[in-house]
Amino acid sequence: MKSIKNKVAIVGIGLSGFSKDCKKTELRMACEAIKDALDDAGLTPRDIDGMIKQTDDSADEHAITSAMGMPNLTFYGETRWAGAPCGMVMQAATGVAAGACHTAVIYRAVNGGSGLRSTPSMRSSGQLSTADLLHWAFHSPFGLMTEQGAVAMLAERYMYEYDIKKDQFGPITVTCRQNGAKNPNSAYFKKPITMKDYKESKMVTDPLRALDCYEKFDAAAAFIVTTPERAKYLNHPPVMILGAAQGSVPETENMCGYYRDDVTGLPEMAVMGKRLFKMAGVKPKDIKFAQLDDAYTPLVPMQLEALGFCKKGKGVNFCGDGKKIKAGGRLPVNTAGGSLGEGHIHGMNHVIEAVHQIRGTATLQVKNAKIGLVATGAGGPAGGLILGR
Amino acid sequence: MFDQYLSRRYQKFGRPDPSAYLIKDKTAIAGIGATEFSKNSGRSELQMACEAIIDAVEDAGLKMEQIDGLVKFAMDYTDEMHLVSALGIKDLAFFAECGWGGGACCSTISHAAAAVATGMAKYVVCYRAMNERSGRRYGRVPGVETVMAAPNDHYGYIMPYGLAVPPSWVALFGTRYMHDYNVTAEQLGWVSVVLREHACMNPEAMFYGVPATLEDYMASKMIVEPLRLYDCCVDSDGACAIIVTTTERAKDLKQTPAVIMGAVQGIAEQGEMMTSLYRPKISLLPEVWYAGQELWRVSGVTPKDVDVAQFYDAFSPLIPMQMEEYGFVEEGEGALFCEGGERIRIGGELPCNTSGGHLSEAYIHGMNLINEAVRQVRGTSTGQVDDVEISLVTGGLGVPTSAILLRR
Amino acid sequence: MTVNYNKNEMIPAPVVDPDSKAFWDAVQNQELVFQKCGDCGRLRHPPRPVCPKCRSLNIEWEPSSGKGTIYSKTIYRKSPHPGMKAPFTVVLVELDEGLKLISNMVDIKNDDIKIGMQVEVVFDNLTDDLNLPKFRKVD
Amino acid sequence: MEYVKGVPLLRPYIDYDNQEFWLAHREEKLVFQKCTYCGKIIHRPKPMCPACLSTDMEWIESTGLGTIYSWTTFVYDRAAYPGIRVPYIVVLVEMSEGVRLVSNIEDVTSEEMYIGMPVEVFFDKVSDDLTLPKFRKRKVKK
Repeated sequence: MKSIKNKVAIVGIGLSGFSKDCKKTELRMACEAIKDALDDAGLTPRDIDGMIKQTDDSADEHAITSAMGMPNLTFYGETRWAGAPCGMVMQAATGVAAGACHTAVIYRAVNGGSGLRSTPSMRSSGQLSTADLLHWAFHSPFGLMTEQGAVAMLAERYMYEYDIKKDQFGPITVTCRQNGAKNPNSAYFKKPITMKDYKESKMVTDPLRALDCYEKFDAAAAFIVTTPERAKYLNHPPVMILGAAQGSVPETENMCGYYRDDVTGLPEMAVMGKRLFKMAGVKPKDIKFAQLDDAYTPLVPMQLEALGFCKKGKGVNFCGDGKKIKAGGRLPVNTAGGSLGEGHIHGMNHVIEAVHQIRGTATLQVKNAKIGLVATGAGGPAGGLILGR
Repeated sequence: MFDQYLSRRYQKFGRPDPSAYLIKDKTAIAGIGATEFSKNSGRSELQMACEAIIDAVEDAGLKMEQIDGLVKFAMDYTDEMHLVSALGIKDLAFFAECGWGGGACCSTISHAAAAVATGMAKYVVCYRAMNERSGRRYGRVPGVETVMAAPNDHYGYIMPYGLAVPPSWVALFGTRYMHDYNVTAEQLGWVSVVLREHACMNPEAMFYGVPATLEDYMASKMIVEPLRLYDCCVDSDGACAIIVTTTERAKDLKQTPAVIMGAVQGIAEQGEMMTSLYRPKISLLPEVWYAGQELWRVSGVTPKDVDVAQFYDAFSPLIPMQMEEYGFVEEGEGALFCEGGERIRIGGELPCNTSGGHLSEAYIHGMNLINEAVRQVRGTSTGQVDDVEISLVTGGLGVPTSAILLRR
Repeated sequence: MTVNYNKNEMIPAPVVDPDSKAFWDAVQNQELVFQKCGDCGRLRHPPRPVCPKCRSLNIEWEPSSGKGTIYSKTIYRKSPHPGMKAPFTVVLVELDEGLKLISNMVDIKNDDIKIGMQVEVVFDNLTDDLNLPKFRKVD
Repeated sequence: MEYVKGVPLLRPYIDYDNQEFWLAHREEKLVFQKCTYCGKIIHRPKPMCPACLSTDMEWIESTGLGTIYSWTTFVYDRAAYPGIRVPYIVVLVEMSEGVRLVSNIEDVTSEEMYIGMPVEVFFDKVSDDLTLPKFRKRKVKK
């Protein structure tokens, strides 16, 4: 079986801080994050010949190659949706493994916090697409217009089916915030919360409280992937891609796959997970830590189920009071804080934390962190990575 | 900064070795599909995409259940998750997007080929569906709200001066190109006339049955100096789909595989969406030269070996400009090569755009050019060139570009 | 009504495309219809141009029973749109045909809406040219 | 050049990277970005110097002198910006600083245009809140 296992390594990472208004353009943030990642790896812009972006990002290949002096790229492309961070790494890795490029950069830069987030570009989705029409026309006339509402709808049914009680999602956000409180780069550094804070947090779209949902920030992140041969000459020991996968199935819609038999299952995450573990040749019990999509708390137990860390309907039990998912627990989750506890940059920081864990440079280092999993895009087209040494 | 390009030194150092290039000979196009091309399709772009994909799946002799990858144009208004639902694709293992309008056509093939070559997917569909004629036409001025958005901030430097439509962006290059190399309007006219001849052989073409002479060309309406109406592509509604798989699998399918020798992309410094006006020289297309160098490097052949070419032809000056950058002729000699039309006709030295191209068949962002290149390899084109061994397609110009080289 | 509209603001209307036109046209005539494959007879919603089972492009439209149960719900505590006053509930209804539909409830308090509740379709005439299919509790 | 009343003016998108360029026009100044570290003069404005990756940039005032590098005339109203009456000429000017700029030229007909024509900048107050640098033919002293 051909595969990209062990053929591509992550060799550089760059992550900005999380700000409510950084007073920089998205292009500048992207350039700075890419420069940080290049410096981290020990490379220059002239070494880059591949680039993968998130479709909705305003900073595009032209702007970045012009601003940073990259003479020519031979492999570049885009991925959309929340699964993008892992999907982008996978797309770049196929390019490297196929010999279409040698060293590729993956980035995102978003002015989410300052509200300066520009409209998506004309060439991507400036106008509603035919398919977007299909998606929104059947929801927005009834007031279902936000991601929060869309996920709340899934969560309500999930609670009904598996007899989950009010506030049982709380320990997830509390754990993420406690992890983030120890991470100096986090927006919530030294700002942990307790279950009491959670219970007092206001309801936004029942059953979701404000603390069940991520906050928006201005932030940027970048990673660099290359071949293991080139990685030998760079600054850090390479973090190998053992598995990379994407998944999408019929009736997947962004955060609202309502038109299938069971809406609580994240089936695209399940098919992605199956492929991911198969490629890496490992089982869920071999995974030492997981960085999961925690844009909304209910997505975490749903992912644990879909990825096979526990049985269907047992995800909330698994999270329990947070013991198992804390650093030092059976499966430490979102050790830098994730979207809820570090800051939201659409899962890019999840990949960066996984790289830190494998390198052994994390602020909350998991012992013997030889192999870890990243999942992005819960409740939509999914992406996943298994990284190791 | 631009010295590497201007001195035409291709930096091979640091590039992956051609032996590591898994796409060559190991991947192939196994199926092609399309809808009709029209001025008004009367249906949604999603339906058009579905129809073209169903057509391609049938052409290859596959079942829809076997499709496990989709590569779309970032610009395409149908997205992969709705196609998956509409077509009942069971488990999509690979999905990606390629940006930059027509520059994406061969990019989609490059990403699909990388995916099948590395085992990430088995059968990947690349598609484009556009109601470009009946819907939003690119030839028109974008709305104020588009100009005011950050990704289009380069518009801010051109739009207030009325430099507002794609033909005018190309016109600035065209003026300089004609000035630098003493190119005449008649020379460009021959490109348009020959492509129309080819369209008249192709019943699917929008200009089938509408021949045009050089006199017609010269008499056609001036759009933006120096571009005439006949220099511009035909706005159209339509969809195309292409299936990429491994050559091994393709051999067991219904059609003769069009084996991929190279599928490359190119994006050069100081580029801008169709207005790369700040480069040291604008009568050249550096990304095309880079793509060409990479294409010849990975495929191991030279321009001399190419039997038939489908050049991206949104506007006629782009064909001679590309011939120069891909190395078919010397710098500044492209237009001379096209003069009289003999060399670019079917039967000529380098038959070009044998289905009529964007100027005369339809404008489906380069995907109809790929379909034609595959037909040339299969030997089923209406403008069939004799004994085609190697067939070239190029992607959009003035934007990050792409190219593929196919063989029998 | 569980949704109170702000009469001075625009009410969010569905955007119609060639694939969904028949659905919304029927709604304006106070009918709830679903797409049915003209060949294999499979029902589907939301409307799409192709049958995902047999890939036929033939489409028929089948009137719905209009009866179903509440499958899930959420309450908006803060309005996402100036045309609608919070709090209001959005429901996911599972119709007897097996298809699901996003909608609102009428003549019921937000807190009284429960998963599993039996409902039937009614048409909420919002403006001269906008009807929306909504649901009412069946006793 | 004649603007058509009632058609919205197309305006630049002003952001943190380019605001100095656009705001200078209000004071009838044409400025370009210069890398403080390596001295490279850049147009369009960028967040980072492409030659040395420095983010320290200063703004220098242009001489306003240049030559025509390329040009095109809009003659067909359906393929032109409806806010300006055809025919109008768009020019690509090569400035004495070595950077290029898109603009309009006034008081010159299409027949008189040629590549290499010397030009100089002037400022056109198109509306109360939009001033654009435009160009005129320049006499060259022998």
